[in-house]
Amino acid sequence: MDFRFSEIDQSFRDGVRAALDERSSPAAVRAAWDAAPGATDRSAWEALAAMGALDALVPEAEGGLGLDERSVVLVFQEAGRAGLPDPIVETAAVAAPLLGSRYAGSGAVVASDLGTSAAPGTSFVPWAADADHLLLGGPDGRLHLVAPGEARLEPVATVDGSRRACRVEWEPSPSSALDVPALAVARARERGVLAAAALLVGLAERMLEMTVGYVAQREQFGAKIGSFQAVKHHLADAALAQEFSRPAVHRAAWSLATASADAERDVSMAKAMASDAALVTARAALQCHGAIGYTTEYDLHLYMKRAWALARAWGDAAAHRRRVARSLEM
Amino acid sequence: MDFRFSEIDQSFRDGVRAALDERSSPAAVRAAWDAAPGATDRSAWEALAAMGALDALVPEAEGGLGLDERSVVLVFQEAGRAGLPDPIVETAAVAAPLLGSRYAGSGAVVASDLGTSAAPGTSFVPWAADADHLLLGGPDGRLHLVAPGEARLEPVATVDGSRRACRVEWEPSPSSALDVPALAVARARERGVLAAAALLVGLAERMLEMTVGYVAQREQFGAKIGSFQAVKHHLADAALAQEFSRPAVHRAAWSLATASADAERDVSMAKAMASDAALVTARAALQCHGAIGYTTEYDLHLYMKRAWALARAWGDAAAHRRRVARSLEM
Amino acid sequence: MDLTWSDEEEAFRAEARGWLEENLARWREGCGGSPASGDTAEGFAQQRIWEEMLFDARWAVVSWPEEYGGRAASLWEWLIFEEEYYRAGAPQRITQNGIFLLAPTVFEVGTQEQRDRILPRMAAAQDLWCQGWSEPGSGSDLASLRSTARPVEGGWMLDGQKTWTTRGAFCTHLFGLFRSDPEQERHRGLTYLLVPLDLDGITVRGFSRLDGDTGFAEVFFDGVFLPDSGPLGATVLGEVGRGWNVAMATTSSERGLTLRSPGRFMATAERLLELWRAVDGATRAPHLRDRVVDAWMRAEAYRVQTLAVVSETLAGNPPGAATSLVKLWWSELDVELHDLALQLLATEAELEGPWSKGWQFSLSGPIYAGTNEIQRNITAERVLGLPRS
Amino acid sequence: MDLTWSDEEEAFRAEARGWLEENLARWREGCGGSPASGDTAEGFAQQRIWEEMLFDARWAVVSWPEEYGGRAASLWEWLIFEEEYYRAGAPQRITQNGIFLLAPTVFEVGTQEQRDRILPRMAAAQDLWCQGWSEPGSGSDLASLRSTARPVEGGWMLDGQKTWTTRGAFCTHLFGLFRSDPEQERHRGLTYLLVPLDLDGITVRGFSRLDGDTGFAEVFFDGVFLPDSGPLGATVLGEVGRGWNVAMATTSSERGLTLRSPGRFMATAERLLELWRAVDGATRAPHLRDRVVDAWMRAEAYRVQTLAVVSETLAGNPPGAATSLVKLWWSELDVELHDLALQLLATEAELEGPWSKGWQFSLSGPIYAGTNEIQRNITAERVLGLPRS
Repeated sequence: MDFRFSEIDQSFRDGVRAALDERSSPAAVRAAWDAAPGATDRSAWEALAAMGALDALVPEAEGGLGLDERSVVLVFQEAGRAGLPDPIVETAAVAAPLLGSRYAGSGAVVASDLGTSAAPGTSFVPWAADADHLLLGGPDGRLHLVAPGEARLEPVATVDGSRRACRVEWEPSPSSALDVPALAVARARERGVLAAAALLVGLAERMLEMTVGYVAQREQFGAKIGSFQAVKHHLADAALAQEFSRPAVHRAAWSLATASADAERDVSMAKAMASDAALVTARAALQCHGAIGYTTEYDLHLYMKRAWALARAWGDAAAHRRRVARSLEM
Repeated sequence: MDFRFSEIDQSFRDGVRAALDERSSPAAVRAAWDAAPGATDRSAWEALAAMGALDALVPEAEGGLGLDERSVVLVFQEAGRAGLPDPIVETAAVAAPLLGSRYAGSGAVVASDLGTSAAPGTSFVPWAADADHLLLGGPDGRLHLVAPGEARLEPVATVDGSRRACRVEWEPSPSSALDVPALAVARARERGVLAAAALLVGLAERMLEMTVGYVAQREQFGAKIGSFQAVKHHLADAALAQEFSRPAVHRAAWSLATASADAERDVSMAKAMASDAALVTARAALQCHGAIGYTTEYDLHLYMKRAWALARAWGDAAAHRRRVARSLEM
Repeated sequence: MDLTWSDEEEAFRAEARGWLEENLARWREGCGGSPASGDTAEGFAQQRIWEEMLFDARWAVVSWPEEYGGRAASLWEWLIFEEEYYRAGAPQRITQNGIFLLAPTVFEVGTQEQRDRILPRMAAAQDLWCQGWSEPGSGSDLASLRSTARPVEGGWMLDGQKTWTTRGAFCTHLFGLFRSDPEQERHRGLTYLLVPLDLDGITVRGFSRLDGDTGFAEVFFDGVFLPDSGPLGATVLGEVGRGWNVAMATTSSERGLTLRSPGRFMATAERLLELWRAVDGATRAPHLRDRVVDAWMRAEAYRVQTLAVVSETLAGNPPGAATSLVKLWWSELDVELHDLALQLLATEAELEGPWSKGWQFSLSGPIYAGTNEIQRNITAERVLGLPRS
Repeated sequence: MDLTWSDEEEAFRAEARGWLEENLARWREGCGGSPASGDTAEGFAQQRIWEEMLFDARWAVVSWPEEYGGRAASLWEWLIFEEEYYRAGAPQRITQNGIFLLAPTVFEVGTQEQRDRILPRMAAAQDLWCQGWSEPGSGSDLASLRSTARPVEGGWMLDGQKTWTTRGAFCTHLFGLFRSDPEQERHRGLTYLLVPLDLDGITVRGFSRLDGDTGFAEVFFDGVFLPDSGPLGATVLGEVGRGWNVAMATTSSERGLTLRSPGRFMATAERLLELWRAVDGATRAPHLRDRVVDAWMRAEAYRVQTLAVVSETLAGNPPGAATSLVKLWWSELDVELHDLALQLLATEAELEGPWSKGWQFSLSGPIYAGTNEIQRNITAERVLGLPRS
């Protein structure tokens, strides 16, 4: 029993953090809101590709790093903390291990509707505006890999403009269908959920840090507002939700990596708790910032809106609690 | 449109408050915990009887005051505030108007299982230990008026010892069955719910007042604890819940009195909100008192435990929200 | 106790409902079917037209005297109008800072000339007023404000900066607090001024609210000469140096009845019920039913509590500090109503739309007009009597 | 990262489970089937027998060295034992203030003689320790305490009053803080003393907790002579005048791992699931399902978080101020678990029973061992680094 990350995992995480601090800065995230379709800056993405982060879950024999979920959960956390405006969940957690050698080394951007297609016909595809490939659930129940050129993409306005979502019209064809076993698809979905949960952990940490920094310097009534008990307690509540959801996410990574019998339950618990913690943190962060946080000129909203989106994508907390309930025979 | 109580209603309320301040003091409530069955002090009850409060809803022609729910809701509120350890809901709101001239002027104590018999076989009868009559729901679906001597009463321990509850074994007989129309029974139940809601309003007020008094004098860390923002916000939350549930209870009294088409919905809304407000207040009161509130030597528990009991009797908040949901066609 | 509306009140309601139904449809048509947000230049212009329609039919300011464009409606009728207004789905009023925040103060402390000149133009949306209170360093702690008004020959010299000025980029006038006596501190030495935004030296820069609309502005004053008197009469409202007290009258309206009447939240609650039925909540979201019912009850309870408050107010007992409870109630209710809607929409909540927009707007409720932390302090100290810290 | 238990740990678990199952049944039988609450005289006496059984089988203090009656178990094994202990439905330990609060301090700052004399008798429930910290005027603000220990020839003269002393009416010894230097204030000049309760001049008066059990006591000291040394060795623990620092070691254990391990809340959560199934919650209380699942997850999350904390602790990184988060978590979780059970029981919740008793007990969690308001301050100031007020 040792619930710590290996030195290698940690140094991988440190490398990713350093790269994203530089290339997925608030200014870079902000730029993604306004870029024309296909014209986003890819330097953060390319740095991740160069570090092997996108291929990390692809077996070594197929050209990847051959790591498992334990080793990459921190990478997703960092992507969340940086507000990375790219589909790292869809690409690194879902598509790359499914596609194996077809993906490895490509550094391609893969968008997918797996996290948003709750009901057929209502779905939209986050990140589709800049994707190299679209991984889509077909009406035939199979997964399809579609080139953007073969589909009709129409940008759609979402609350988080950097999610760059589109409505996508496309025709499934025998050649677009992926030949992967159902079990692999199921596992890919679980990985998507886990990765989204990890991003939420990172987003929550970022929002809390920004807010701590703000309230420690902002003065009203002749005192730092961070010295007021009400502000302290809002932020303590956020810290509390994070302190106990973070290990749940890390544990779910272990459960998936070791194919635990409880893996589905653990992944759902992770996503439910991480979603709630991120939403609680977002509320506390906004309230403690006050009006300054309520403008798009300040950076908080970049992370808050991503948290809102990811809390509901890949199944919201209620959906995942339902799955936990089933596992508990309730 | 005028949502104020008449001068007469208010002076009735003032009279009741004065009587109960004297006769249903904390010491009197405490004494009710320990009295032998049938040996409780009845001076508060007799004062209410003498004022006509118990017969208030009985028509004048049958020997009562002929008032309606609007005029007595404040009386129930006062009974709550005083923690009156007697079945005023069951007697004055339910039995007296059902029994009419059979009850009027008697000053009898009537216990009933109408507020606790959610499921047959599991019920217990609050206040049965000292009752002159038992108003019981029979297995035949009718109401029965049973003399305690004709039933087997076994005291049962409840969280609020002053509720003086018993398990009751009894045999329905044609002579015990009450000959009242179903509509009158239904209305009596609504009155029971409304009166319980009003008691909760009074209990919540009492707990908040006690707590405000305590935190305004208790010092820790060199300051009155009522000056700490966390304490202020707990009590502001209690005040908030009370401020908006109280008018809902008063409105429900009007709806019942005027046989509004929305009366059931309004009564359920009143009970749901008053239950929640009393529970929120109880939590805040206990937490702000700290350890001193956590002993039976201090008076807070007398009111808190009554609030716990009444929040669940006559339908808990969830049950009443279900009824509101039905009226909203949800 | 009598909770029935009189025949006259019912007739008033019917008239309002009929007019709103017909004219809202007409106005929407004129806007090409879907009017833009009032916090954008396009939407603001559209809503000026709407305000003119309201004014022409004497619905703009129902509670005002007829001479200023009102109907001398009672508080009860005002409440009824608000219910009908939001029930009809009419837009939030671009004139609201004028008619609900400035106007009560003008009625209370203004001169006859100020009333006569300011109010009719405000009611007709000829002048559009924004509030100049907050500054970069003075949000919750308004009394720390630093914008100055230096008395000069024939008027005032204004310097400083206001910010978070709602719809400031589209308004014509600003009412605000300025420090007129540099020797005095905090609540003392402030003056309440009425400032046309087209004066030399004023720069207005609009900026985006959370939802991306240009709902805020910064207003910079750089050696602005404000004459003692202008087309609207004296530019000082109330007494020089007593601006804090004058402003507090406004603050108390803002927290109280007039800014956020129950009608608005009842309408949102009803729309939430419609959404519940539309998405088949009973089947798809049984875990939310309790909360949806509770939110509806909270909106209804606000309506009922308002009946009690208005009854007491008319009997000479206005609510005082208890308005802090009202602000807590509606602001937190509004967040809950929208949160529930987004949960019902699930993944679709991410798409821009009325509920996601309303959600973002609702989040400002616990912040503006005195944060809810401050409102809880006020409740504890002034309603419950707890000691100040 | 490796979250599997070793074969040895699994064997340890199996042994504990087997022993507890068999012996709990035996002990319960000896108590006539249903033991009384450990906070009553009768129940306390019954639980002394239970403690002796634990001690005889070396389950009383598994993590202690063998010489003091333990098994030198690892922190992991201790966690496993706690899980099994509460899973089996065993009673809350009447020795807990001794073994979880005093003992860690004795291990850390006690003399060899104190360890050798105090610990084995504590483990065997021969001496039963209560905590003498709070006073009528000193609850959250412990440093304001006023009970005094005046140095006299050969010992100390104790005067003053302690209160809210858990199970004080049934214990034999008290560990507590006394002001030994009247010239010094607050945290300075306090001494940590070990006091037999049978000394002349000590009066112990039991009083009732919220649930009516005599779980509390007041302890009056009226010119009590405490010799420098007694049968258990020196009566001062740690340095004279440094009692605050010595006590803080205990406080930190109280908030941390050892007092309220996850096993207890996992067991309550499992019982809540059993209740859910027993009352057919899926049909009767669908509105509660989400909250019940959430409560179960919070208990499980506490277990998982503890694995992380223990891993770090064993690697030399103990949690420090983050234990304030742990206390917030379990205390608020415990209230929620019991609240949900009472809601499932509906009207029946009013009857006395394990859930209503547990509910009342759970309400003490956010109060004792530093109120949750204080824990949130600590979290904000020492974990997040916000400025002190």
